[in-house]
Amino acid sequence: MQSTSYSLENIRKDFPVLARKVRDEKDLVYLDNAATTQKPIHVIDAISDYYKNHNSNIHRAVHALAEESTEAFEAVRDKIAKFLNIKDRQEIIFVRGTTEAINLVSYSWGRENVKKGDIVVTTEYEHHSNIVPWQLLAQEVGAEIKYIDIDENGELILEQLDDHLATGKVKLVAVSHVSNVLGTITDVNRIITKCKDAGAKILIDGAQAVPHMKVDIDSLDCDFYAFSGHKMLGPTGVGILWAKKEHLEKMQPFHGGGDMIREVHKYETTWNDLPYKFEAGTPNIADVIGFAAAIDYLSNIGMDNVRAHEIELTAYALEKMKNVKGLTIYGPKDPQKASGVISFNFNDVHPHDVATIIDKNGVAIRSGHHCAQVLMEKLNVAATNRASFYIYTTKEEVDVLINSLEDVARVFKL
Amino acid sequence: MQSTSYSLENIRKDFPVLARKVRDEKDLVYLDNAATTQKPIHVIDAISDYYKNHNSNIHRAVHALAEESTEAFEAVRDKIAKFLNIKDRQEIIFVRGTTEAINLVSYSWGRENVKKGDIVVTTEYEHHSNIVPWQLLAQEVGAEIKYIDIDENGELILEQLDDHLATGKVKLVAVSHVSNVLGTITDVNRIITKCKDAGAKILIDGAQAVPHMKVDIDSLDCDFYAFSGHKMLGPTGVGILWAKKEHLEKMQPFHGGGDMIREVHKYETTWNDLPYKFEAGTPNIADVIGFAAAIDYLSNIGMDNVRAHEIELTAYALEKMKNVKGLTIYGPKDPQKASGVISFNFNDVHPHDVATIIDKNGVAIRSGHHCAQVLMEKLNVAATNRASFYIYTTKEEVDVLINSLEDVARVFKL
Amino acid sequence: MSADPIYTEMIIEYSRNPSNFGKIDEPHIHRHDSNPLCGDSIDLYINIDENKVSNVKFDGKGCAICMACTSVLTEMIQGKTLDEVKNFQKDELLGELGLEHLIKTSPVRIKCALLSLKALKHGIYTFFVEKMNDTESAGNLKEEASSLY
Amino acid sequence: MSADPIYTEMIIEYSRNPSNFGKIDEPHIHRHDSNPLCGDSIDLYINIDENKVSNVKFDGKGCAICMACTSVLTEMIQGKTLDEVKNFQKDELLGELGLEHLIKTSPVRIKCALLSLKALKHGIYTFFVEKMNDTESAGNLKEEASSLY
Ligand SMILES: Cc1ncc(COP(=O)(O)O)c(C=O)c1O
Ligand SMILES: Cc1ncc(COP(=O)(O)O)c(C=O)c1O
Repeated sequence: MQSTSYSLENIRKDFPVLARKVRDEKDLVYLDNAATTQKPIHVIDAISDYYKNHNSNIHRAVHALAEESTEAFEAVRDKIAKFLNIKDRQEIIFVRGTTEAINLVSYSWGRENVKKGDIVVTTEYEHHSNIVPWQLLAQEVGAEIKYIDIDENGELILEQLDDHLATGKVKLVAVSHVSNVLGTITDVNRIITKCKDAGAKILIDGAQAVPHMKVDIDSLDCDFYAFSGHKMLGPTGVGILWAKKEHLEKMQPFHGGGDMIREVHKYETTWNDLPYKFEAGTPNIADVIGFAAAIDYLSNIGMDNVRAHEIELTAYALEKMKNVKGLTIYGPKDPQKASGVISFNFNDVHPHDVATIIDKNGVAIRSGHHCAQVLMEKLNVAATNRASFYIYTTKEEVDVLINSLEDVARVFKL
Repeated sequence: MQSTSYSLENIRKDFPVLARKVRDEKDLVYLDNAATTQKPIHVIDAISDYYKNHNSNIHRAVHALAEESTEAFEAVRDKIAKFLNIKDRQEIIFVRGTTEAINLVSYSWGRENVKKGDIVVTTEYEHHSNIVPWQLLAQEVGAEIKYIDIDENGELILEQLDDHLATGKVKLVAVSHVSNVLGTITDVNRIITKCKDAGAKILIDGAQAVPHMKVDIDSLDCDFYAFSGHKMLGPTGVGILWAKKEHLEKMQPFHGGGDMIREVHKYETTWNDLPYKFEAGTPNIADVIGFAAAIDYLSNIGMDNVRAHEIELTAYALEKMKNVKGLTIYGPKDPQKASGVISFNFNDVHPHDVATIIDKNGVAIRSGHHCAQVLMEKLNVAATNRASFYIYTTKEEVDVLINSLEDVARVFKL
Repeated sequence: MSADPIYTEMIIEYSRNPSNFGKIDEPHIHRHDSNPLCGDSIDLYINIDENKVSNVKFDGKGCAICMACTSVLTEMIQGKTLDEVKNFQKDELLGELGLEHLIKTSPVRIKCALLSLKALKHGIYTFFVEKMNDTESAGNLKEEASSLY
Repeated sequence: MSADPIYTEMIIEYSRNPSNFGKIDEPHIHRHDSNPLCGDSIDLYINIDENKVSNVKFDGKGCAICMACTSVLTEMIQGKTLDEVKNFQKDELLGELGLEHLIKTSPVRIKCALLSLKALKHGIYTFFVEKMNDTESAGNLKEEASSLY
């Protein structure tokens, strides 16, 4: 089945794990892509090749392997700059993932710029990674957290942001570009304009955006942007913090150690240039290099095609789900307004039980709070089921998911 | 050539990169193992296998791949516990490397326990990773850093520790188990006894110890122990912090985010059990699993054999180097007192120039300050050359290194 | 479809109609616990009279496994002495519902099954230490609770 | 062994006997810079008279490449106008010593070669801004310096 302008069949062949049989020889139907995506052979081979042929520590030594490794590593920074339209490669910092990126900002920028009585605004649909670091900060310095609530369509009520900003105390607005539970695409442009007018800084958690749509950081013009490689075909252990140079220059370092220093003396130390000032210690070299293969892979497909495929699949799934009795769907019902994520509950059956039962058919969805307990509280549920799609997901797989709900109905005698 | 009780020849076959030719078809002579070691095919294959057959996010989902991945990931904790004789697996925290491990302690334990006027003791032969985090802490809270100096043999003058402890103000002694420049093995048992008597806590930077000798954390009985996987055959991006549970329980979390929480509410949050409280966000799952293969590989050889091989090689190299005119060797001359690391300078030739010239013969050594500028200042040099050995290093390779110095002499007309 | 090894009639029945569901006002023991991985969340309430469990209730939200196991747990400890409750083992609980296999087959779902037992052990520990001032009887119940997952 | 593409006679000679090695007391421009990766570390001192470089010295510790390049740099800017110095390009410097190939062949050693040029650009920038209050002439020298590696 070819559902978009690229060949789904060819793509699926690039992902070895999609050939896996699980639970008594069932075909794997992997619909947990918002948690982490699968990896094409290109990424897997890039990592192996690095270890088999080039492996060395980077930046300091002059020998052949060190030069090859350093060059390959630094080239990834340029590739990311191009992929996201970042004008200055020195603004790109390698971290472990979105979580570390946000914590870096919360420690190095937050501790300096957020004071007693100040406000950090976040939203009801944030991932814990974009709530807890601000709670820790607020607790430490005596600041306050304020939320932007969501409406019944799972969209942010932006008037509340106006109210918060009107206090004049907002130092930072931290918001996800795409909700990992509802799929809602945040109107970041409007938020950024509002924040600029009010003099508040803005951090965008792009963990669910960069993998699924074209993101142009230069034209966004926010202050901080964070995302994870493992949610976009890349290896685990690689994430990116992008931040405006004017902030990075003023910020204190986060971790102290090798590579981030210029000169260390017994009692004082000076910092290295950007981006190294924020990259202490041996980085995750092999996986950063593997991540480059993921960016190449997505670039070849084209992010517009990635998005088009997800819209098509989501529309298809939503249409089919309409006919299933007892299904509650959370978030936008318009596929244009959301990425390829559908959260739902099925009658009174707990999502954990749904997931366990359909797992027998090889269907891998996520059930639980999705690291978004504030949102669960808002939706007044303990948990939801979440099916999330990616470039290799087919309509047939969506069918298997929906048919599997019949087994749930049978087991629970619905 | 079989230099120890294991077969060097067989071991070398397990490391694909050792077959590499560099710079005009020269055999690679990799003597930069203190920076990072090469990886056996077992480790490379373990990572590939994970991505090809199991890849999933961990801990939360109930589907087949998530269960397999979670089980494989958590089994590594047990393996590490066994390898280092750690009694409680909850005390093992996965981080990116030694640098992150030390910074975690400096933020989560340090900010709470080190106050104005308190002292943190470190040493003249520390890596920047075990100096800069304490400088940052000291600056923030108004504490002081004190050093244990080294003597002319490159060993710590432990009487100075007594003097520091006698002030009654020492909260922490942070010391490396093995110097990454001199190879000196620190008498950690004596230091720990002294610290216990004085009520000071002790952090050991084991980055250069765990890869090279048997380490028994239970019998050491220090407070914190840190090391990196990539210096012991493992992938980049994996490190371990071990800490006594009594500390971990009392410490505030470091990074906030997914997995480290128990319940998140809008304005307050409770923490997950250990070790998860300190593992926020998606960990470097694939590489943690790859690291297990490294531990298996080292366990099969036996750490006593690893150590014996390094002693033999170091003795051999030191003996040969005696006869080279113009060579200055830093650190212990007794191979029993050091790990397989030799730092040297050659006449008046800058180490960078030495390294560049011998690199033409395929010899990869490190030249520079080795992230130990305080030590460079002490030795009164800008930099040194450092050759560091590992399980696959042969005497023939040591010969190539020493013969290459003749080229340096020729170029510099010595 | 062959008989499901987890979702037996009994478990489905308990999940729909949990035993001892409710709350005790001012109980002698109250313990809240939750599963950080999935969000199951329960409150366990116990009254002790003459060293025996005289009343036990729970409320909260959870999956079928969690609800069934908690129900069975409350049934099994009703009327038991503190000592018996203290020594109550997970195998007894799992056995009652035919879920022993979860220990091996599902590292994730076993946590749903044992959440109430964890809360129980912690609750008894706190009771010994705080209400009875008896750390000796409390023993290593806390560690035992923690080690349940 | 074929002629070494880096370690020419000239470079070895300069490394042993650097030009303009020394210090100027109270110079108009003083810039310290170091290479965080290898520890090369130099101080560049410049005096300006009638808008020209009237005196230039350096001291510090570095490898042969760093010492040779810094020597040649000091020779080349001696007597030049501020404008000429401002526009001085890395190719001129590297060309003088036959090291242009380093840009391609050695991302690490190129930093040794350009450390002095970086210090120079930074120094001139600071001179314009702080001593002459002339941010216009300073232009983007600072960015240029940073981008040298
Ligand atoms: C003694 C010592 N400590 C700390 C480190 C830092 O380790 P990493 O770069 O893996 O964080 C190293 C290695 O570079 C080291 O040799
Ligand atoms: C919106 C959002 N933010 C942050 C994260 C955290 O990313 P990571 O676990 O890679 O740090 C995730 C994914 O788990 C996410 O979906």
